[in-house]
Amino acid sequence: MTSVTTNLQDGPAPVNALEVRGLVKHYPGVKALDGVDLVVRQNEVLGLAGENGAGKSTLLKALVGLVRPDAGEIWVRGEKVKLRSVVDAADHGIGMVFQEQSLVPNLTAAENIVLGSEGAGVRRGIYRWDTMRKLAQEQLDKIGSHIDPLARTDSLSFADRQMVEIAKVLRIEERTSNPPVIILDEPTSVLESAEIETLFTQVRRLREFASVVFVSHRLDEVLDVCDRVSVLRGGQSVGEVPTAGAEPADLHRMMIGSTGSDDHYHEGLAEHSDEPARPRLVVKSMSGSTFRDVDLEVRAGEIVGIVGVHGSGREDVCRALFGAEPTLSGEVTLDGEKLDLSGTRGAVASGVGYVPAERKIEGMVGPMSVADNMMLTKQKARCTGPMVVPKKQATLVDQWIERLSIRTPHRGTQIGRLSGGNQQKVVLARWLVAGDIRLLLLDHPTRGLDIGARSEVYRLMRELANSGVATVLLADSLEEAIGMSDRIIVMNDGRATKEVSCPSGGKPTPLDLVKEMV
Amino acid sequence: LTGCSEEAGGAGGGAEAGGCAPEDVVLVGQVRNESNPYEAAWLDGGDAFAEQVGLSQDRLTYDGDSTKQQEQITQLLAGDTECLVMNILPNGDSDTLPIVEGAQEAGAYLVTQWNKPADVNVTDYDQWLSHITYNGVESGQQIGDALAEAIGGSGGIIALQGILDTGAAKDRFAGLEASLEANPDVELLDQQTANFSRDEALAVTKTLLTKHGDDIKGIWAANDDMALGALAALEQAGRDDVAVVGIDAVPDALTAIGDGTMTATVSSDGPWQGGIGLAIGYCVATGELSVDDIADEDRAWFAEQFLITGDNVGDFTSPEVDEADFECDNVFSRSQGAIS
Amino acid sequence: MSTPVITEPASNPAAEPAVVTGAPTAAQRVTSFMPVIALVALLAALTIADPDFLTQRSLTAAVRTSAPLVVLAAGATLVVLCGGIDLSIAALCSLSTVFFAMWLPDLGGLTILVAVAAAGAIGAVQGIAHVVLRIPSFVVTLGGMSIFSAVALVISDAGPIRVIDRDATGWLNLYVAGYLPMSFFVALLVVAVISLIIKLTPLESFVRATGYSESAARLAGTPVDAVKVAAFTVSGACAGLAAVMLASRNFSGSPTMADNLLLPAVAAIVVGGTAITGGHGSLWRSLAGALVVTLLRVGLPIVGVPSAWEQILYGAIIVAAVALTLDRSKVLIIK
Amino acid sequence: MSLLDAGPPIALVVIFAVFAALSSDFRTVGNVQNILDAAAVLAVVACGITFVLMMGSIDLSVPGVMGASAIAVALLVANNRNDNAWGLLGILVAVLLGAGLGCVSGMALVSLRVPSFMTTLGVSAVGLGVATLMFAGVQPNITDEMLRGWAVNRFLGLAYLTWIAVACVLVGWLIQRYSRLGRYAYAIGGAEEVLSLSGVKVAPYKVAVFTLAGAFYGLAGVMVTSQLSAGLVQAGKGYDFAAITAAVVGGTLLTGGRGGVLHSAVGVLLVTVLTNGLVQVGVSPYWQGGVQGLIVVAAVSAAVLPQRRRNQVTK
Ligand SMILES: Nc1ncnc2c1ncn2[C@@H]1O[C@H](COP(=O)(O)OP(=O)(O)OP(=O)(O)O)[C@@H](O)[C@H]1O
Ligand SMILES: Nc1ncnc2c1ncn2[C@@H]1O[C@H](COP(=O)(O)OP(=O)(O)OP(=O)(O)O)[C@@H](O)[C@H]1O
Ligand SMILES: [Mg+2]
Ligand SMILES: [Mg+2]
Repeated sequence: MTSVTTNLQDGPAPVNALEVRGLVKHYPGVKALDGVDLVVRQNEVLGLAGENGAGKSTLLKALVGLVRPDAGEIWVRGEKVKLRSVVDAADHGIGMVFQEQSLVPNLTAAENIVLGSEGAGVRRGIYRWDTMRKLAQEQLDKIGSHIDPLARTDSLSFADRQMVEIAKVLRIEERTSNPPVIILDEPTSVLESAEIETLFTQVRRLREFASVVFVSHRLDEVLDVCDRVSVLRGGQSVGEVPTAGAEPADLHRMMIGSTGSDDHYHEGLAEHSDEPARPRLVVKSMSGSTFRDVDLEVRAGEIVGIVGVHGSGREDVCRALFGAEPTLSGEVTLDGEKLDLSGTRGAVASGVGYVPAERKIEGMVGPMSVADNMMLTKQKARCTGPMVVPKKQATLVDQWIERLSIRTPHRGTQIGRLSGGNQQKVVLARWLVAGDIRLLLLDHPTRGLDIGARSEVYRLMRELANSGVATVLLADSLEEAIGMSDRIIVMNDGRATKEVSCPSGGKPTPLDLVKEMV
Repeated sequence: LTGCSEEAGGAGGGAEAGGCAPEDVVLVGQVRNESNPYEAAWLDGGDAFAEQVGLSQDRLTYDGDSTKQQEQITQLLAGDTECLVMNILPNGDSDTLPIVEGAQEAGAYLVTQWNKPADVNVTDYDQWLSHITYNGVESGQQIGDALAEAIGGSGGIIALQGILDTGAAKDRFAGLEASLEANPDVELLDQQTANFSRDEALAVTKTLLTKHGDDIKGIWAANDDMALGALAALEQAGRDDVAVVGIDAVPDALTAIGDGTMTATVSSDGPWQGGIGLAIGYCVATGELSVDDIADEDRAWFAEQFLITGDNVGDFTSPEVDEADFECDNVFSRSQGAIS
Repeated sequence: MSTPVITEPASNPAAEPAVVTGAPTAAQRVTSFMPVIALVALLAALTIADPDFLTQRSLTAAVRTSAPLVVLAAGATLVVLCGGIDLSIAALCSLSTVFFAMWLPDLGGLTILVAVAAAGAIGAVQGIAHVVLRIPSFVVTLGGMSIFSAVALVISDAGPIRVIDRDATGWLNLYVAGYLPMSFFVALLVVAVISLIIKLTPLESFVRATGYSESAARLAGTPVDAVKVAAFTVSGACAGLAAVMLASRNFSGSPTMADNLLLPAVAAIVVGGTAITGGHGSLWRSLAGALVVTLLRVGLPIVGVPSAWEQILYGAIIVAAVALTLDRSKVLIIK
Repeated sequence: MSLLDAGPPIALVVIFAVFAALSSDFRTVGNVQNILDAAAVLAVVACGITFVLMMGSIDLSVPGVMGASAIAVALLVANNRNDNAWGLLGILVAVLLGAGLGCVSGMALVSLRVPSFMTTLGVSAVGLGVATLMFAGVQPNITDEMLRGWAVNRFLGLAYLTWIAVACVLVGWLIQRYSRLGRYAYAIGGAEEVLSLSGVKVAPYKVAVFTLAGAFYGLAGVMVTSQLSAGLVQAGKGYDFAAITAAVVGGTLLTGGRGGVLHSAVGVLLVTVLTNGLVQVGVSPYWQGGVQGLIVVAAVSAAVLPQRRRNQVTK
């Protein structure tokens, strides 16, 4: 990364690959972009950091012609452009991998890669599968991926699909002679650490012939892979820093405009009474279609993390405990009472809450309001008898919006219009409004959350634990699992293979865990 | 709930017939749709009569949809009904009564055709001037007999029924059963419904042809459309040794009888039906005829019908409206007697 | 039971004051009135075509006519809001007219309740088949449609059954305050009661969440299956009530009486602006939609549009009506 | 091949075997020919509707489009109403009329943003109206020998029409597999928004799919006219629900993105075997519809049973 800096100092003033000046975008009630400036140089990886809702995605969408800015200018290689569509942007050499995976699941990888720019793959409307496969293979070769181009996309693993997306976005090279600008919006949020490594290798490879804009809420990653970081706050650029020598805390300070604490996991808040708390959740040799003979015990006030690679079955265990996945055998008790797992209703009635990983599809009802989403589960809290009392609901919802500092114009705003982090907070709040939660099952609860929001979610988890809630956590990263958990269960091929105790002060290292996981 | 009253200011019943000036009479003809020749000809017959008296006919169609028919009638009766004359083809038996009650209440003059529940008496109403139909049992039997004769008095036949819950389908089939009794050597191999439809008859006949093969000597269809469908099926199966009979005398069936591909049908005279209902209503509305003067046997009657075979088909190929049929003292001339 | 106590977050400097309210904007208000606007526009057009159409008697007849369609559409709207479809309503309604006519001699005035309950129970069976067997509602109710038709044909012996005793339903032919037909009043009542129950209870969010995103609703612990079964039950019961109205209007029950009301009922729902994909819409919209459809069915021929042109106009107008009423901001992808 | 794909063919074989065991009339070669002949028109309609269903849309325009093309072709080839004798050209025009009506459905969908449910329902009414206008009260009967011959003449034991249907299924399958139109229709059902994000303008493809479907319905209308030797306004009555049922029974999902022409062909055979078998076995006409409904529900539930998941969405 130093080479780029040297280049800048020595050579003639290079033309920036991309430049944004004073970009403005209003949404009803929100100023998503408020005069953003951004410079992307040739052959550099530029990080883009900012809190949830800071406007990162909006800015990037403007760069690929999906958002029409209200004001401001976009310059590509020294030339002012108006980007009206994705095709327009691609013609200028700008392509993007979106925050939500965007492949057509029922097409082959090859088709997805060439989608919209089939070129020689289609002659007079007729597919030439051989050519198509070759074209796709060329793209996959660029990133050194060995995926079968004719595999159906929905049969690929998450990580492979991400490779397909990158291969797809590299297709813009065929449209322009200039080096492309590749935009990656939170590509790592759904990946495992091993997969993240592969991705970073790709990103570094991309830098050889392209410019990359990289967004992530994991600031250490940003510092690791980027040459420079630009920070957004409230729709405005608040500065940029070279990554060399920078610390996550520095970035975080810029993002929120004040000093954040270093102790993200709030370990200091963990309360440890001397007497062992009573076991709350007891699982005895539970088996399902993807896991077998799982034993698990979670005490009141305890946070138990489950770690494992993709396909270890931990997600299904979590869902099974919520009655969302069938169990074939085993016994599950909560506070000594048998838990009814025939459906989600029984679990909810017993005080079990579940935060699914796929927020957009399973976590929230996009077109409904923040208030409705928050109150979807615990009806008693807003009702008198069978009737909903609007006032009661409003007070309660506003109270939780404030407590979790959920950024929304109003409780009546559609949840789909909030940024990801704020959506997640609403989903979490759903289980808290009634105050009768006993067991929380959190599947990647901080996926896509900014560091501040994450910190708040951690704090929330701590306080819930301190008040006696038992928590099962499928963490976003091993660091998170270690930081938050009191105990960690390692799962392997559908079985719980190891238990690692994890008290504050005596935490294992990620490496200790990885050894057990494979 | 207070303030309920009996009706929303309707015109009230009462049959003080005959108060209308001829030019004030409103003529309405209503059939299922204009997309089949028989009913289109019916409405054309109505137009012909209307022209004869210097008026025009409002043509209504309801797509064979009972509810839509009721809805249209209700709407029609909510307008000016004083000199309204309606010649209606009720979709099914169950649709007749509400139409009759509506007309009675609104004071419109009503003639119905084809469908009427047996236990409803026209004489109980004074706005319901007449009900005209063809004797379905008789026609079913006539073509049954013709079929039996065509296959030489013995052999297997199949029957294609009409829409199962219509009176016409039931009567005609009853006629076939009577005919079978009279021709003990004719065997009914199978009976299926093809819903009076040419397309369905084609498919059903093909299936029955493979099921019974050469045992089938004749096909009895409850209307000509189905008979024509059966003919198409026979042609496709390469069979020309099967006699086919139907009812209605639609032009295509007459052509087929002329060609000798079809054996017999029974006439029902669409243009006449379209005119006669309006004529009866017009005569009463203008005072040329009084309800009280209509004989009881002319309130619900069978119209004249003819068995059409190769011998007499020439007489029926171009049905003409005969203006004389619609003269007020002639309107019941085609009666074959009261419906028993 | 422990109650978590959450302290205020340490720092929250960026919290903006909520400047926007959740209240609908003027544009959204207009969209929600679109069905009524479409209705008025259609009425105006019919009146221009034939000035006699706009009389009190004529309008009274039109709303009276619309009553069974309103009830049918209202019930099926619930199923559509839950993201499903009920194709059996018309056949079930026909079957119920047969039930009603058959049972009336024995049960007297009680028949209305029994017929509605029976139809509701049959609807519930379909709902249960849908949620338990996990077959698409389209298939379940398509099967139901043919099964109910067959049963109706067989038990009625393929013919109409006369309703001799008219006292049991005579009240349906009365008028409220002299002008408002009782049957339409009952239809209004049905729409109002169901709407209110939904509005005032958590059912509203249950139904919408199920319609918009069934998996999210299920994982939030919403009683998705119960809500769906309830929707099918109400849809069935509404078909039963519509059957009572039809039987009282026709003085008989018949195995095919309401069969042709299926497409008009679904058209009424869609014309009202309810999204066929679920979640967005309301019973009030279907009420307006049913009136539009009724006006088209009876109005066009009455004002003198010839049969063939009537169909062409009908096709063009319902498409135009939906173009007007559907709130695109709630339905992202139009399939 | 997943279970969802294997289910319908298995169901077809099972139902066929049951009828064959129950009825000796059913298991004759003649009857199998008859079943294939009887499936021809429905197969062509199903070919068209499959592309629409694959996109996640629905098409109720079949009765209107078939009616209009049936009357049109009857009036264009040699007939008893006028002096036209356009022969193949007349058939082509009728098919184009179908395509035109389909195009109208698609245009209304993408330009007015009205759901296909409504645009196709509207176009069906328009088609029936146009057909009624052309019908004008007098039944057009065709005298064109070629068109009549299609229903009568046989090749390898099957009517020409059946071979036309086989060709349609083949063409449909090729379109689905090898043309951009077919693959995009499939993709639109899978994830429409992704196509837009990839810079594909989906609107023209949607219109094209409805147009293609309309052309198939138009051909089906011509086939009915050939079978009946007459143009009927009601030529397409009932084919809409029958074709959707066949497609769904064959494993095409109404939500789109799954299934295909071959699936639907299996569904068509299944439905036709049922109709034929119930007659052959001698089930009362009163009960036939009901029994058919019951078996369809049973077949679909048997096919989806292995797929059941706890949190599965069924609409
Ligand atoms: N289509 C939209 N309609 C209304 N408001 C929107 C829309 N898209 C984004 N916003 C708002 O604009 C702001 C910026 O959103 P954006 O998605 O750009 O944030 P982000 O920085 O990408 O956040 P995250 O890290 O959570 O992805 C947010 O307040 C969001 O609610
Ligand atoms: N749709 C599917 N079809 C077939 N097998 C599946 C499917 N989804 C998951 N599996 C299998 O089920 C097992 C458990 O998968 P699961 O997603 O629960 O793993 P996980 O450990 O929770 O992953 P992660 O760490 O990403 O949360 C794996 O063997 C996986 O391959
Ligand atoms: Mg974002
Ligand atoms: Mg997983």
